[in-house]
Amino acid sequence: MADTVSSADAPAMLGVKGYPAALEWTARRAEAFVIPLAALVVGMVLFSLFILAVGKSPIQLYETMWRGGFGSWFSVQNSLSRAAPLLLAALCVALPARLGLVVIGGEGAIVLGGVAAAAAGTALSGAPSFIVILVMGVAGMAAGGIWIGAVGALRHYRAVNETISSLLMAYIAIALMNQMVEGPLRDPASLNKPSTQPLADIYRIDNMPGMEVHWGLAVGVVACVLSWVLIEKTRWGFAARIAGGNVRAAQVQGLNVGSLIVGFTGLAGAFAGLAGMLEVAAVQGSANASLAAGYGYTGILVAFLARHNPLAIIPVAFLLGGIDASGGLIQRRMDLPDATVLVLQGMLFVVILFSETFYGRFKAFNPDLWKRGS
Amino acid sequence: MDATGIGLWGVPLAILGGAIRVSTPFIFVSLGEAITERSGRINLGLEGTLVFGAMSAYAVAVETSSPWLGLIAAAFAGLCFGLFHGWICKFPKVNDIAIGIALMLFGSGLAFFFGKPFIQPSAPDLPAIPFGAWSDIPQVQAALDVNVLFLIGAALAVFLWWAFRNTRAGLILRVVGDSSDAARAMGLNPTTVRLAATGIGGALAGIGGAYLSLYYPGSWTEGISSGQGLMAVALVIFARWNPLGCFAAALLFGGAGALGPALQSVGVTQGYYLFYAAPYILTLVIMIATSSPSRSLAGAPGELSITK
Amino acid sequence: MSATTHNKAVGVETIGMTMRFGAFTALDDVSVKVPAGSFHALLGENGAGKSTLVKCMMGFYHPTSGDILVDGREVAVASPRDASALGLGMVYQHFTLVPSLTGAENLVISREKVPGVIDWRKERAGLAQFMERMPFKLPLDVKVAELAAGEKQKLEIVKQLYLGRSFLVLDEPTSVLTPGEAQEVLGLVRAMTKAGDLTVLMISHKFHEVTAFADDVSVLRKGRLTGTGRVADLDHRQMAAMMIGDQPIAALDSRAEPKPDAKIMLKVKALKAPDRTGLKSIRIEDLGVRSGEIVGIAGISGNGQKEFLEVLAGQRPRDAGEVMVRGIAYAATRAEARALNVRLIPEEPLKNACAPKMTVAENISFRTFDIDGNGKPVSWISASAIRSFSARLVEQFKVKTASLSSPIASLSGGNVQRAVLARELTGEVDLLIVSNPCFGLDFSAVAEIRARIMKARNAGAAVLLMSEDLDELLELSDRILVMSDGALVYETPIAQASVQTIGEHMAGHH
Amino acid sequence: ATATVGFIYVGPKDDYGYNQAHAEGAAALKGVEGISIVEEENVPETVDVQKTMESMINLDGASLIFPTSFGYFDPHMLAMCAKFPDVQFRHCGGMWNKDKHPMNAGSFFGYIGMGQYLNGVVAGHTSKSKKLGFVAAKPIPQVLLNINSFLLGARSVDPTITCQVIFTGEWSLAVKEAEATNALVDQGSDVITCHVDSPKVVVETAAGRGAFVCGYHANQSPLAPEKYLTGAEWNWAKVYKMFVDDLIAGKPLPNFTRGGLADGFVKMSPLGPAVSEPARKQFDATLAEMMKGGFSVIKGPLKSNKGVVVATEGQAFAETAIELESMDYLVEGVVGSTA
Ligand SMILES: Nc1ncnc2c1ncn2[C@@H]1O[C@H](COP(=O)(O)OP(=O)(O)OP(=O)(O)O)[C@@H](O)[C@H]1O
Ligand SMILES: Nc1ncnc2c1ncn2[C@@H]1O[C@H](COP(=O)(O)OP(=O)(O)OP(=O)(O)O)[C@@H](O)[C@H]1O
Ligand SMILES: [Mg+2]
Ligand SMILES: [Mg+2]
Repeated sequence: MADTVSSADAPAMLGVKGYPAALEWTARRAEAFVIPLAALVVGMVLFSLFILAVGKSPIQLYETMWRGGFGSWFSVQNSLSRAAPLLLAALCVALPARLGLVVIGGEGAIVLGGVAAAAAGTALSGAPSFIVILVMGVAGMAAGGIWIGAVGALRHYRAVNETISSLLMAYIAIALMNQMVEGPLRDPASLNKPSTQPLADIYRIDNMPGMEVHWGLAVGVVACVLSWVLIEKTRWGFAARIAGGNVRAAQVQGLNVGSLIVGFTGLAGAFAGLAGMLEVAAVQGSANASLAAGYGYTGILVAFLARHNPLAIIPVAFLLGGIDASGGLIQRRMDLPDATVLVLQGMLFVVILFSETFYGRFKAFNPDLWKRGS
Repeated sequence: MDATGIGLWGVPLAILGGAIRVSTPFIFVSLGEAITERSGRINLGLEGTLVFGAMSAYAVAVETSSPWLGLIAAAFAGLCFGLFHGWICKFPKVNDIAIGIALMLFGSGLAFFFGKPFIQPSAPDLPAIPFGAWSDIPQVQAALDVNVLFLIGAALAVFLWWAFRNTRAGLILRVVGDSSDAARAMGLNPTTVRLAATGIGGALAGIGGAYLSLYYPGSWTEGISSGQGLMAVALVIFARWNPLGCFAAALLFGGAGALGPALQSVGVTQGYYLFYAAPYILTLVIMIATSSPSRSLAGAPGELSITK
Repeated sequence: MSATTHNKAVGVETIGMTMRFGAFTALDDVSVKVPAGSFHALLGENGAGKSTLVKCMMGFYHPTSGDILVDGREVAVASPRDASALGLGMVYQHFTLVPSLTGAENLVISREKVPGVIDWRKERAGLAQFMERMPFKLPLDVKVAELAAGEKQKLEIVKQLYLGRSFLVLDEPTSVLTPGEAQEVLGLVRAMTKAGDLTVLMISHKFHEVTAFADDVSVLRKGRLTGTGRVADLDHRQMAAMMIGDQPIAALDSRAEPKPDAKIMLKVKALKAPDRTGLKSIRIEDLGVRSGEIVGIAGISGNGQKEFLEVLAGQRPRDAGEVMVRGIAYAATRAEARALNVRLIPEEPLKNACAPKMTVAENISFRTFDIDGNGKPVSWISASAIRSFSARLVEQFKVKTASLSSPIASLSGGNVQRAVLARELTGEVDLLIVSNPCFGLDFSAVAEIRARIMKARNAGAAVLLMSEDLDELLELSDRILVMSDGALVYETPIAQASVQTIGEHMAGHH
Repeated sequence: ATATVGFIYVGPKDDYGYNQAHAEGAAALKGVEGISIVEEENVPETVDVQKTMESMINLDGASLIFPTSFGYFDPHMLAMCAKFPDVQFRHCGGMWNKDKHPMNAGSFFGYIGMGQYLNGVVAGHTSKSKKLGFVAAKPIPQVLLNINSFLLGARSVDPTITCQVIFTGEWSLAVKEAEATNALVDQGSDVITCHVDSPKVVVETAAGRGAFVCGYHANQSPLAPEKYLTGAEWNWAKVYKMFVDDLIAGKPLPNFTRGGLADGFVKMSPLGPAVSEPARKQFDATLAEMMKGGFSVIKGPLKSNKGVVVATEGQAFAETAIELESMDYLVEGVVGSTA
């Protein structure tokens, strides 16, 4: 039964139920790890059945996967570099989700961010490298931010559903990108792959020291951490959670819901735009059609798997990168088509998402339900 | 103008023909999704269902030489996907949007996996009805070669529009979609109704896929769908959950999609990427023009997570 | 086609009804007997288990143990459908009409036998004929979402009558009706019980209704049956004692003398704003609220009170006019509300003033999370400050919650209300705007909340109180204004207030 | 010791088109002694392809890699060349240049323009409307050269023939390709060819509308036996065998490899039943001339469709001419524009 919470604090070492506070603290947090990990295992078992059914060996499969995605320093770096763009792409979904918005058009912000960054890089060619890189970053973030911020503004000021408008705008953005890259921004020397002017080497972003992964990974991790801090620790994040929990309550509290929505969607888009800029500056060296590589769509999945928690995006993106990385080896070693990885991802994610239903079902994770300790 | 081409008339004709040819998958997927969403669930995974439907229809048609059996297979496969989504989302806390995205991967993955052996063979096409036979202009005849599925889709839209208000099943669907509590108080089981609605939605999406592989463009390749399933789901919101609206939106989308190639064929060649984006731009503009903050999403089913 | 009048009332009895939600026992061995043709009242505090009991009778819940007898025969009621087949029906406490369906669609689809294809011409004719016999008119071709709360409640009851029930449960049926409407509705069913056509089991928090209409009463307390008897033999004090035992009831502070020259805190002038349909508008010519007084606004729900409140809350754009607090134009921004000590509590706080999935502690901190102890804005949220602040308020306002980190949605209605009051009445309050603060609460909770509002007034706050409950307004207000059709149409000081006159203005008969 | 050879495809390796042509070439190596093959399909032109190459090298021990999509070249393959100087990379279609690029990189490509010219010859004889249609992905040099060659082949039959081109903007977009084909037929084109990754849809749609088709990448005649005239096909098996033979023999691999019909890099599909006798004759004669060597598709006097002179009287570009690999115009008679 409900009891009145008393302000008389329990002894500092002990939690509310009289067990060691550390134990209760651990128990409360363990749920968020144990359940998805268990789901991962179940998903892998189910996929084994599929693999058996098509006449291959699951043991060999998982051994190959391990080798391809996680088993060596090379494989880990392979996974990490595939994860890098997903971090920022997922933030483009997770941040608006805190306001209750389902934005699925991050792809648009990524490609426009890339184009804007490339244009800025070309325009400033000759300037000191840190200035150019900085300006490229700002340009990419501005382009992405404006694009997704517009989705938020349309939602708030015109009640246009953000899910559909962001999707439509993603297609429009890709068309714009193609038009720019094959038209006004095209480098005439880019023959069979229309691209913007290549960036000079000094304007390119390097790999991180000691790693074969570019700095975008670090940027993505920092962005995730900052986003987490923003949401959990600052008043803007708190306000956004209120607005996401109940817009009417936020309005009654005098919070400016419009600026929160535009601000958060704008920031989300800016992160996606930054992903585009990194793709240009660290990978492609110019803007071209390869910018529309589907990171925006994979990011949706990452964000939902991470339950829109920016910190959880980091391991989820790594997992996805790992599966992706091992996919190649599976194709090569086991003579299975590329689609095998899609089937695996689909199965794993259905099971992991299904496992949400088990949150709060287990007493072990909820000290409130424990018998009172000594 | 010379004898063989029809010059500028080609543009409106292409829009008409394109609207008829290209819209059918949109019609089926969006009508199916309209049924699902009216029951209070959203199934974003219909893209995967569409692709799997396209593959299974083609495969069965190749094996049996009967496009109709292919169509039935696609509908059945779609039904299974839909029921799976419906079943898994009945558990508390399971997010229907996220499951949809995962099923999109799963459906496409399975389709590509099992579809490999069917890329080479040719399957018999679904028949078309030559409504243009009165004309002796071949272009008109071609534009008015209407596949039966388009006609079924049109009839289905009208039927659903009527059925949502005039049949017991239609009202029950709306009750469940608008308020689970009210439904339960009436002794209805929302889970069962949603399961059925998601299943039917999946079956219709499967049929949409069969149209792609068995009629237009009429072949099975891994790139057969370029996001039609996802877009069709979005069109349901655009159409305000009204079946006639879905039909109109699909026609608009199909017609606008034909604009790009048609304009190039009459010599308007600049900026074709932007013409290709016409369906998206047009839809967005109409959305903005018809939305207003004071009338927020009239017609949205109350239980729908995406518009809550 | 249903035919209301040909049904015969049935009696219903529960035997040893027990209902557990997890570890919590909501009903413990409750046996209640409602004889055919009687009008039975069920009383109890919030959370006593009243709704649970009747939901078990309707097959909405499946009781852990216990039996139901209908006309003395044991029956199995596995779902509301079974109940319906036995002629049992219920008007739920929370509306169960389907908002996006029209009244007619709601009625027809609720019928037990609905044809696969509905012939609307025939149905409409049948409905029109049926409505002839009802004492009030309702628009049946309008979506339920567009109806006012009172109309919805009446439609709920009409629906049950249309379905031809022999036994009808009414769970707090009059909370959104005006006294006149309540009289009408209860009078109608009362007459039907007298005629032997219907048996009624009514849950209510209003003793005067019980006294006026019911034959017998049963009382629940913490899931147990604590008393039962003939209404004629009981007075209000005895019923209250059965409900809550000997706990003290919060007493209203005596009213401090109003100062006629006190500063005008809230001033509304020539205000014009669109209403929710966008077709009509609300117009407030001139309204002033001084500090140390409670101005009550009476009115039938749907006459623009909600819109007026939304304008004051800054949620609804206005076409013209001004709202001033302390003589300063007021747009309800957070900074203004904070500087001017304005607090606003909308009705149904869980829906309108809380984020249901956030914790109790967080919800209590909505107003203060972005300032430090000295009122200075801060950027960083301090979880520990939020916790200790809310722990203090939870204790002070006696909010019952499993823990500070429970989601606020898991609290009972009265405790949500307490939590919101705790949030809004802490600190200095110069202007308090509050709407239907006691909706659905039992009498002891009501007494406590009213006492808090009166305390705020006596401490110098200007209070604008909108309520659909005339008794509440009469008890608390210094002045009463009546809102009808979007405008303030009548004003009276409390000393001269007459229920009769106010009621007539509410109904727009002037 | 066996050497491992890696193949990377941008799309599914059984697409009835570009990727399938390469995969068939790779498959031809499967029996070769001392060689093992690893393949990966659907690899996008992002960091993914770099990691795929690296993974083939690190985990499979590949010593020769064929990245087959144009977009793999710069920067992805070049980055890997620098990182793995001991591994050989031979790219399909890229512009390897001794001054700019490392020696372990290289490129190969086929002069398929002549194939399209032959397509054009047959098309020119077959067309009644004197209007041809071309469904193209993007206005890039390879595609423009094919369009121009197709038209010029047709104009060698009848100089009044025109060719309408429609760009779809993507390498693989089934519905748009079908729509483009329909639009071409609506405008009177009665022979259609294409340059997209997977010609299946174009071939089937055109044949369905009663137009004749010329194939591309691979032999699509089973898709439309009656309407298929001929087609320009790749014969990568020959090229891959050549590289692998050098590899086994321990010889240095060539860095810049090009070849056309005469070299067996490119071949024509067998002529279909609808090809008329005069067409057959001219086709054979032209082919024979090409096999002899010295045949030029692009030769003066020639103007672009914007009226710019692209080849003066007497000027002729051999198929090996480097200028052709940066073509940016459509010749007179092509209806369409490059941007
Ligand atoms: N979703 C839920 N999860 C957990 N507990 C819940 C949930 N919903 C309700 N409860 C429990 O139910 C009680 C509230 O039920 P209800 O709203 O019917 O109360 P009430 O009878 O209206 O009480 P009050 O007198 O405060 O209005 C709370 O004590 C809470 O513990
Ligand atoms: N679905 C539920 N899950 C858990 N507990 C519940 C649930 N419904 C009701 N309860 C519990 O049962 C108790 C009785 O609730 P019930 O709604 O019957 O009260 P009530 O007497 O109708 O109160 P009110 O006067 O507020 O309507 C509540 O205190 C609550 O704790
Ligand atoms: Mg109740
Ligand atoms: Mg209650």
